[in-house]
Amino acid sequence: MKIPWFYFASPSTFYRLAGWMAPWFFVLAALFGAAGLYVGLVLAPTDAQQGEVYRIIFIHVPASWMSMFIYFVMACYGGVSLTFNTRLAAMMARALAPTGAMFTFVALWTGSFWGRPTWGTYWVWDARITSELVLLFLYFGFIALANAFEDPRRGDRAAALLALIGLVNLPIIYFSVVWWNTLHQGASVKLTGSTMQIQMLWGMLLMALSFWMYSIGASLTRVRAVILDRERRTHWVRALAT
Amino acid sequence: MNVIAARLPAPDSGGSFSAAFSWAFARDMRLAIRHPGETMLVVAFFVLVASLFPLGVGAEPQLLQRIGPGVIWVCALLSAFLSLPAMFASDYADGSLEQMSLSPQPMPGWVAGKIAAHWSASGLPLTLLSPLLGLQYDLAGDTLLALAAALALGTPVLSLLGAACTALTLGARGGGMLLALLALPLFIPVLVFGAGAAEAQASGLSAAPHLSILGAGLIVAAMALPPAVCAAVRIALD
Amino acid sequence: MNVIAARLPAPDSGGSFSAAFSWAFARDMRLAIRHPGETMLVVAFFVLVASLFPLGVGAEPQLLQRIGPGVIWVCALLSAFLSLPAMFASDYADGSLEQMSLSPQPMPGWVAGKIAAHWSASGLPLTLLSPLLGLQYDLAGDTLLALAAALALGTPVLSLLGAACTALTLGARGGGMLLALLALPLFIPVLVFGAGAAEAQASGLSAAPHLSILGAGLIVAAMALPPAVCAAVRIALD
Amino acid sequence: MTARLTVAGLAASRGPSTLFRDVSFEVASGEWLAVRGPNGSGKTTLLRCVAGLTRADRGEVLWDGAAARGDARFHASLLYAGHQPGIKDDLSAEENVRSALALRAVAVPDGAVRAALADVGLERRRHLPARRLSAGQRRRIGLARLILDPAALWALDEPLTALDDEGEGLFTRLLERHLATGGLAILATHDDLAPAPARELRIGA
Amino acid sequence: MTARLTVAGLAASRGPSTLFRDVSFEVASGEWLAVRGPNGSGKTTLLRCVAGLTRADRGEVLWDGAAARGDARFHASLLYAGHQPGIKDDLSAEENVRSALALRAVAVPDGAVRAALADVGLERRRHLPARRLSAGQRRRIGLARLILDPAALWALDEPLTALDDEGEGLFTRLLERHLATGGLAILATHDDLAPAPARELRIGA
Ligand code: HEM
Ligand SMILES: Nc1ncnc2c1ncn2[C@@H]1O[C@H](COP(=O)(O)OP(=O)(O)OP(=O)(O)O)[C@@H](O)[C@H]1O
Ligand SMILES: Nc1ncnc2c1ncn2[C@@H]1O[C@H](COP(=O)(O)OP(=O)(O)OP(=O)(O)O)[C@@H](O)[C@H]1O
Ligand SMILES: [Mg+2]
Ligand SMILES: [Mg+2]
Repeated sequence: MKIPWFYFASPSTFYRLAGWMAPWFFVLAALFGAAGLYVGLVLAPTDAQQGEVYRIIFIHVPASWMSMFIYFVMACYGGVSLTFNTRLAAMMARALAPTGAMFTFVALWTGSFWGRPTWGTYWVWDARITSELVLLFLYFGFIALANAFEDPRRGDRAAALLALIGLVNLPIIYFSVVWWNTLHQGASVKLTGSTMQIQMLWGMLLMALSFWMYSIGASLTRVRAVILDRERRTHWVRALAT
Repeated sequence: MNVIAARLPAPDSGGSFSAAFSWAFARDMRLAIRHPGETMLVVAFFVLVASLFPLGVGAEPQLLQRIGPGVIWVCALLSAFLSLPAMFASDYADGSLEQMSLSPQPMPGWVAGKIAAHWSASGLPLTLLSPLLGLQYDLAGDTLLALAAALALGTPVLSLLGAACTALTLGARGGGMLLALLALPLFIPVLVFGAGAAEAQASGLSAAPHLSILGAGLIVAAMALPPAVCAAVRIALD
Repeated sequence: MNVIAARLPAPDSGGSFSAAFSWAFARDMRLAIRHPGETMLVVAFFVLVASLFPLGVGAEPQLLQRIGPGVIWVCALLSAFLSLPAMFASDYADGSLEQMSLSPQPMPGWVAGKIAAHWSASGLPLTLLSPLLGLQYDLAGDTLLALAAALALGTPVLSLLGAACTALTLGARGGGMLLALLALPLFIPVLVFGAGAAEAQASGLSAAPHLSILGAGLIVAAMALPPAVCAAVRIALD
Repeated sequence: MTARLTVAGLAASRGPSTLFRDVSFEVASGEWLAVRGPNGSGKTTLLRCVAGLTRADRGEVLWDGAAARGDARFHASLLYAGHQPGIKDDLSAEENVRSALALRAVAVPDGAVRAALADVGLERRRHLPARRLSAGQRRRIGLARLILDPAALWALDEPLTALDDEGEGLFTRLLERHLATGGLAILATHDDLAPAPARELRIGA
Repeated sequence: MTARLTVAGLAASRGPSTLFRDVSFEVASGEWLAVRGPNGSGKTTLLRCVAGLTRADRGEVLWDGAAARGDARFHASLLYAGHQPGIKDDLSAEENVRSALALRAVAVPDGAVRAALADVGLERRRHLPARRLSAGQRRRIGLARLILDPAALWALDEPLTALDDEGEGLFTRLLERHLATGGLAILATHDDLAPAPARELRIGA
């Protein structure tokens, strides 16, 4: 137990640490968000076929990315908590889930909202869209399972395991556009050069950064609540109360 | 009190994977087909739900043809789902699961055995029956073939995924609904590829890509999930 | 040991129908929504299954429109079915059912209460949700209305029929599958008229005849089935 | 209050084998009957017949002279607890007791339930779902019922199961009070209780 | 054969409350340990920790000096029976015993199972599904297991539950034989057994 990492992994210290860090991430989120919106709504040119509607992309794509990325991180925390039986990692996983679910929902919402003008319908049972829906249910399942036991530690373990199993879904979401000829359009952002306007790219990236920062801030704030609830019988929490 | 006098030799240091597997498989199969009538139940149920559909949807041939594979797959999915509790929940309730996990038999062995039993009692009969049901929806011969093949590859995956989910929900509140919330989303990809195979075939394309993906999925699931199930069971008993 | 000294007055000669009803209703509802999360489970499940079918079937809007009502009805059917065991089976296993049938409360009262609770936990939320799901399958406004009305009339019948079937299968082996075999066929007529209502509406005819048939069915079921359930419970406990 | 349970010529069989035939006895206020017999002799079956759960092959059960089966007054004054005492895992100890009382239409002064749970040593755990309770603690929920429920006739199947010595003492005190206040009881049990039974009924070999 | 179970500094907590902390004891061949304590004191939890079902907060369990948890040799020589002894309602008494033995990889001479069932008084009912058996008869299936299973270490939770006097006598004889033939046992129980325990472990208040 000498390693400082374990020191920070002790709930009481991490509680303070999180409380100190969270605001800064929200600030960063706001800054990136402002920049992203400026680039996306002002600098980026109007799209040839779609007109202004396409600007949904600046919410839609970053949200979609985060929905998958957060799940990945959550699963990693789950894995850590299972292997090393660390309480904090499990709490972080719990804290991430609602944010992830939120972004998944936003991706679905903006997507279907976008679908109306472009595909002429709010909803199609297209593979990517469906697998994204599955992702939403995986988040729900995670939250439900984590709270389905009287003993929170058991909830942690079970939910962590579920998160790991659910990882299968991520590649399906991501590559679905490749595997099936879907209505949904394929990846236009590729490491090897992008097919889209440079401003659009920047806008999306900035928004993604902003969402990312927001997620960290939100999960840190939430994990403090989880810690308090979990440790409510310990001395240091009692000390906080008084 | 003859026996009480005697004492047996100590057991050899514990069973092998295959021993555990066959023990669990035999036991669960016996429990499943405890009474002749019940062997028919899964099948009956399957046929039933499959025939619910045309009724609900209203029966034009071409429409039926169109939705046939999907419906049959959904049935496979549901009957796999409905027979899930039998896999772990009852053993958990009456303490059998403790006995198994404390036995010298290796856990992966009997877990695999239970999963295999679940498949043989739910997925297998459905696969064998599917051609008949397909005829109900008058599907073409090659489509039937593709359908059966897809089921043969897909239903084991359902059993594997289902096992993981029931094991996770052991002792949880919310019972069946929670299980549904966990399992059905995981089933969806299987459904997509499974139904896709038959439909591709029906629309003149080859079912091969879907089938190969299902096969790959099966291999991955068979490798990855049993350990996960073991972990879940240990968590449940803790 | 303060309390032990005291002794309470004897109970009045036993409860009324309404007392029994509200007791059972309150109890089962509490058990159903024991924890906030679980209220969402039924809903989640419903949405989930509703999204399974189109997936299996493949996704052309007009096709979806066509099968929408049928699918939603099948979902209603399934989630009514899934929550059946909660109605009697668990109470039978842990002895609560004995307690109830030995209580001074009139049996029809608490049986009705349990059925009502089952409906409020399965049928009701589905009825309220159905318009949303209908939108997913983009059904027209009046069709949605007809669908909701049909569900409002039909789902209670499902709960009543389901109650009779679970009560009959109490203590029988074969569990879920046997229940499925008994219940689902009985559900079919409800499904037919229920889905029929929405389809009639969709195809420009009036849903009224279907709805009135459902209504009649509901009245008959509400009259005839509770006594049958009571009888079945007594048999199960004997 | 005074009451009387009369059982005349009761006979029951399970599957092939007859468990007992013409069992007759009487229990009056202040008395309790011990039903004894080896495992599988039919004690539980007898209790269920008396309670009216199982239909006996022959014989009758009278409560204050009137046929008991299905009689509202009998049900109002009967408290039956079998091997499975009907405790809901998802409900807390307190909720379990309350709903059991409500079911029997017993109104208790508020605070009484909590006091009773304190008496049986569950006060600190009264909000824990019964699933989390130990075997004995679950049985103690039943004891709390006995404290609060004014039923005149107890029909209890092995009431001491899983109870520790303190719990046994508690139960005997409860039984004494019950008899003293004019109650009667039929207990199927393998061990001996402090207040000697007025009568013993041996069934089976 | 000689064996030794060593438990050192075991501590377990459930939910908020600590049940016991640094419990240490040793049991050697021919000895048995009685785990006593009021309801809810943690006897079951202790047994589960020893068996390796529940993960203890602290402390270690050694079997012949080697860490027990997950060790094949330990599992081969452990026979654990909790409050729920894992009897399948749908299987007959005989099938239950056989499958339990097969699970523990114990091979028995044919006729042995039937003889054992006769010893516990279930011979006539050995083909009846366990669901149809009485409370005590179900427990007796467990006794038949004890007769046939050569496991060196018994960890039994309230083994006398629902047994009549004859059944208790049978169990004590079995325990005596078990100890005489070099077995050891940990029993959580509320009542006193004929062969006095080598050691008593009191947990809880
Ligand atoms: C509910 C409906 C929808 C869902 C669930 C959804 C989901 C997703 C997901 C998960 C991604 C990120 C994956 C990736 O970057 O490869 C994504 C990206 C994207 N989506 Fe959607 N989408 C939906 C509807 C739409 C619609 C209607 C459009 C426009 C016609 C659209 C256009 C895009 C674009 C352009 C990208 C970025 C692709 C890239 O650059 O990689 N999406 N969507
Ligand atoms: N369907 C059946 N077929 C054959 N025998 C049956 C059937 N149902 C019950 N029995 C037998 O009837 C008897 C019922 O016994 P009961 O439960 O009343 O015994 P008990 O005196 O309560 O025993 P215990 O002391 O173990 O509780 C048992 O011997 C059981 O085997
Ligand atoms: N999640 C939980 N939260 C709080 N307390 C718990 C939880 N789970 C178990 N307990 C408590 O831990 C204890 C477990 O006791 P255990 O079952 O080991 O008791 P026992 O000694 O076997 O009792 P008995 O003699 O009744 O069998 C009980 O007091 C129970 O209330
Ligand atoms: Mg009995
Ligand atoms: Mg215990």
